[in-house]
Amino acid sequence: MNEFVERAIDLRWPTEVKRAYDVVIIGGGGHGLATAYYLATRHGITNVAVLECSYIGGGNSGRNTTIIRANYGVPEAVRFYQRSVDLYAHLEQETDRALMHKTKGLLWIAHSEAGIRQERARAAVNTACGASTEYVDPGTIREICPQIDLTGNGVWPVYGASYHPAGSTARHDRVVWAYAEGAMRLGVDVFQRTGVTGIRMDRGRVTGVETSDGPIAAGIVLSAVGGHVTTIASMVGLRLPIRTHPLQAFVTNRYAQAFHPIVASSGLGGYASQTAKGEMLIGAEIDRAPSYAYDSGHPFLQHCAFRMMTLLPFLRDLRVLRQWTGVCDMSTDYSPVMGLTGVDGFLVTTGWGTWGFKAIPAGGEQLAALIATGRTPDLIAPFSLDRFARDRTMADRGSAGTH
Amino acid sequence: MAEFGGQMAADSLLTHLLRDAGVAIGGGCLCLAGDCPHCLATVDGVSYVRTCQVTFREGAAVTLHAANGQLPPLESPGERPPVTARTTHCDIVVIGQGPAGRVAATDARSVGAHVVTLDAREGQDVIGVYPGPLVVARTEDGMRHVYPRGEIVVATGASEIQPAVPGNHLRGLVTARAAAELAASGVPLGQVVAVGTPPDGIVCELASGTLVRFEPSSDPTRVGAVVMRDPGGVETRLACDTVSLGLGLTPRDALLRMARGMNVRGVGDVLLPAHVPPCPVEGTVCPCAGVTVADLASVHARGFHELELVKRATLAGTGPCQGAGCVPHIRAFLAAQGAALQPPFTARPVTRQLTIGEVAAGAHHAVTPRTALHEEHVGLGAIMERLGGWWRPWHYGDVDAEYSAVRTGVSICDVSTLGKMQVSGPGALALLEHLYPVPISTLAPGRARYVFLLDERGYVIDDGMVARESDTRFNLTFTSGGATFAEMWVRDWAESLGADVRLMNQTFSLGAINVTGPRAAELLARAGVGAPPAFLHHGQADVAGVPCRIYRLSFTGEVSFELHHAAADSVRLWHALLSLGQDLGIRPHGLKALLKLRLEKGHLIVGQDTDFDSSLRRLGCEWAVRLDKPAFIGRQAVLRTNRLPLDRQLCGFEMDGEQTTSEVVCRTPAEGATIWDGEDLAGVVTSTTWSPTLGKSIMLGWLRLKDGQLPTDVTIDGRTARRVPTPFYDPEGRRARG
Amino acid sequence: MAPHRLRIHCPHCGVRAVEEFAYGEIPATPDALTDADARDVDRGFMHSNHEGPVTERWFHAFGCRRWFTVRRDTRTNEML
Amino acid sequence: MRVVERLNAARIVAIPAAIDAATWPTGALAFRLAPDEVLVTASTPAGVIDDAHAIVERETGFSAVWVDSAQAIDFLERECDWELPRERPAFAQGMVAGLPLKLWFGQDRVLMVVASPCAADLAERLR
Repeated sequence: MNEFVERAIDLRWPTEVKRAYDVVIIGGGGHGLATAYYLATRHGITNVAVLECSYIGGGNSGRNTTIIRANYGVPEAVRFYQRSVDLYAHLEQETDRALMHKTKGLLWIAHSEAGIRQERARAAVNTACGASTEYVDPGTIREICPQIDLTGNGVWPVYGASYHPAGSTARHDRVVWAYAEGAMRLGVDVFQRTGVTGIRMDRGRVTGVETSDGPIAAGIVLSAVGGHVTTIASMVGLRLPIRTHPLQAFVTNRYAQAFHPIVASSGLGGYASQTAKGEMLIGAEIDRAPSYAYDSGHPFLQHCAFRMMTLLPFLRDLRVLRQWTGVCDMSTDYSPVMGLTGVDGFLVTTGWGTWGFKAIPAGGEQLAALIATGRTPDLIAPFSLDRFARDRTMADRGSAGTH
Repeated sequence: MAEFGGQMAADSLLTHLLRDAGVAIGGGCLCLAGDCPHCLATVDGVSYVRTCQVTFREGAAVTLHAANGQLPPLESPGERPPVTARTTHCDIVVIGQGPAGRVAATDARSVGAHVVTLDAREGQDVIGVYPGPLVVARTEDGMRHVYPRGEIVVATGASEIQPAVPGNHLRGLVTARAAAELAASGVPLGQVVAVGTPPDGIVCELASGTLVRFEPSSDPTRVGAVVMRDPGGVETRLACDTVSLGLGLTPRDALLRMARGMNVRGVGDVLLPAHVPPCPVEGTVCPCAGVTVADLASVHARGFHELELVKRATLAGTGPCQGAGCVPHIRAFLAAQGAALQPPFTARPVTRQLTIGEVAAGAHHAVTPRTALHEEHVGLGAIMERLGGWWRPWHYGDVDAEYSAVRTGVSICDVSTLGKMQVSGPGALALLEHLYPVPISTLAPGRARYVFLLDERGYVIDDGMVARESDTRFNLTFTSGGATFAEMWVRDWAESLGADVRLMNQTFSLGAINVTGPRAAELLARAGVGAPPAFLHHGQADVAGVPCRIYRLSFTGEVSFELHHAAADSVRLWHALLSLGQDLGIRPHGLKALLKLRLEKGHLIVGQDTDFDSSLRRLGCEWAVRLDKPAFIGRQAVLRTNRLPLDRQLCGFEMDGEQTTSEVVCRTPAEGATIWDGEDLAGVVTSTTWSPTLGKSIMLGWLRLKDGQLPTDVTIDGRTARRVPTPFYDPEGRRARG
Repeated sequence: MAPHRLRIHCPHCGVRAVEEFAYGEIPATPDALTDADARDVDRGFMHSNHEGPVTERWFHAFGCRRWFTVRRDTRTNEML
Repeated sequence: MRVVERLNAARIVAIPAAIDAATWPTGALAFRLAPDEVLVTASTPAGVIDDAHAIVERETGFSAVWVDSAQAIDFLERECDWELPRERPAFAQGMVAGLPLKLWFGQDRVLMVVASPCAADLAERLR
């Protein structure tokens, strides 16, 4: 008996695959299932299949470090992620499921004059766009997180930080399952162990998918996969502004709750928080070389551990429990790519890089609206694929930072 | 610190505690092999230590985890000696030195291979097999990183299956192997009942039938009896002090699975098929996370059928033993629900635990380089700051005086951090014509030009200077922060184009000191340069006896001479200039003053004022691209994007000082402030400063067009600002030309 | 010899960890794309991002500071 | 702390064949940084290279320290993850202690060469 056993979610798997659906969603992770959930709950569209090649939440949804925040660097992104923060805040209530959502506050540390400028700018644009973030000095940082070594072990001194009180975490698997449950309850079919092997087209329009269980006709096909979107898109001859990179993290064993906020540092290329279970959860930036390999690397563990210890010296004697790797889709301008693709009937939600988890509710809600109405909602219009050809890239590298 | 490793497990801290200290060890079936979570303790401040794997050190502070039922604290550590990491390259690595591992090592050595053996019982805990291939072990002497050229032999054996029945939390339960080891080391076991395969060399009662449960003795924490059931369903209760459990073996194959696809081979028991125990019916399955059979049944009934989903829904297998104890039972449980037997979880590092401090051994921070003048700056009291990837003087204590020295007298600045590259060869001109968006062929030897570097998207990636030395030889500069990328960029294009050129990166080789101010020429004259180059020219000369290439450009807005020289001469040149300029009021200026000076001139800083998608049109620098040039990187993109409507532009802004009752206060918005056009968020300020010369705040910032127009009056930081053309200071550029 | 994974053989300096190198993609706009602007957008922003063996460039930043070309399987990081 | 001293040298970039054919002053060490680049621990006259477009420069941007073999090997075991050359003399370069290092393995000592802006860090890490 432990307090973390899931006690309420009821997943009702379909017994057979229908031959045709209005919408087929490739990828049973957070984004795919949330889109199905909002299609069903907000638009009454339930003739929907979600196809997952492994088990639901088995990709990046189950490998990420569960951080929710809206402190991005460009207005369009701040507004979008703030919508997600708001939806997350009420998701437990809406789904009536315990998602272990906890508001913790997020400190993003500046170690240089350039870092101060960046965090001040972040605070200003966040505030202007409805996401609360303030620039704080070292004294305030110490109050928020007494464990930080403000001298940075004499190497990376802490000059200041942006503080985002809404920064929070939730249990990643439960978010996935709550969306799956809600969608399935209204009639959406979710299939595990069903990989897509091809996409059917007729006169330039997508008409369905080929799967390991045979063909399925579809009015709309949405790729909501993480890591392998290039392969899916190539099935309709579409090239994407995406490169796939490994992203690694590790956790320690469980310790008594004592580390309250989420702490991130671009200068040190890492971040840390304490999970509800008591593990210290530590991550870093993406691996620079594009790759689809899920191997965990030793240099990541060694260097990330070293860097975070300079900021949080108490980490030294904690014991490492496990490290793991996800592969994430990083777009050319470090912002997501959502919506229409120019291929009739084929939509994508990708480019989630290192921040897909926090976008699940808003991404799902907005894509559902697009599918239901045929019109791209204003909130995600800036993230359309055609922005690259229109010279309207959404450069936000500074926010790609660490998570 | 506990002494790790040492001799045999029988001399472990755990057996010591059981035998000599009489410590009431926490419950659960002890394995003595590092597989189970039942002997975990905090030893000298490090928690989650498997006491069965640690040799006893007199005076070690030991707290068994189970003793207080609390999670260990996240506390600040005391001092510890540094941990070293040592690298070995060898032919073969053999992990595990049981019988199979010893044979493998002997065989490999017999054919002359360099073999490294790593054995947990010798205190060499392999934590993972990583890409490389790289085998990492934690040892009593620090970390070991072993790179095999050939095979990795995994001989880690098998672990014993834990009991998953009610009462399996009681004290007095041991695996059959552990029972034998404890008895051999003199731990009194009392009356022993053996379930399954009996232990070697111990007198015990053999229990027959199916294990049902353990029952406590008069001490509710200790086993008093084991209950078995025969095929007819009849239960038998066997009284005992200790239960030995020989429930079968499961391969300890995490390293083997982790190394899948590498040159790896298992030998010995690690290749055993995993024994599938009977489906558990009641009790705790995962002692680490406290997951019961009822929990498994509950989540399974609600659709969690996949092993991974069951793990995630219950957290079984996520504790210190990482599923070693529970996975066989969960697989058996799921198989009994009618599904095929599912493979175990993906094997991930770390397979044996170690501290963050240990795993970090051998890591270093990325270096922040220092110029040859670093000690001079520190000696002058400079506040040093990381900027553009270098340590640079931010200021020397009086920014206003540093600023004034440039505007009214003479000053020097260490600009050694600039990227510098020499390009020579018959193909040099053609290469540079391709790299830069302006004509290079029209640049005569002896001339220099300010240029942007564009990427293929037509976006600015760097800026700097091209100076022509001869028909076939050029010197380029890049920004301090962009120099590394620029070298890669130029080399890549030189190769792609097959250019017949020689490229030398001289960033670290050459020091550079900028001499600037209305009296700069006077200072140079005193240093022996009577006829310095004219504006946008360059030439070779000795300055105070130091051979220099002098570039006449200006970033500060005043007359400027950039003196490039061998790095070894920087200190001599620096002191000579300071000394020669003493009566001219010379003082060096730091970056803070320089950023103010350049902003008055409206010069942008790539990386601060620009972004990923800064085209020259967006920067208001269309003069810096010549589309009549037939080919250069980014040309097609510039043509293409110029046909699209402009959305925003980098603009100059000015704002008056605040008038209080008695004076004008120079309050300036912070960099990063938002720009408002009425109620609309219209942009962000990238650079700001108070201009003492102009008596107002000046800024650069991104401004969105509205209805195709740039607004003129905007609000920044709650105050009115005006969009104005740049430069703010000396727009005709008379001062820089001298 | 074990096949290297994320250990790169620099033809001038020898086998080194991937951390010593910078990655370089070889752009590959499909020939079928003929419109000049479309090709330009593709070259500037799109990636092949192939799952499997790829030919790519690496720059040995910690050694000779030169580019060279290698083959790598992006599914396993095995150097081919 | 060891003193890592600025090296007085010459650096040459030229076509590889011209570097192959060049001879260096007696006693000077020549480190082949790349096929088309060499660092020579001596002042080198320009004429030594048969390439009209060669770049031949006085080079003072590197610093170096001699370390006796036993100490060097101990340091490298801790700070270098790549396989060292076994023959002597030998030149090798790569990441050591997080720094881009150039190593010259003599008979009984090793010369460690680093770009001067990182020399202080090398001295620190050699302790």
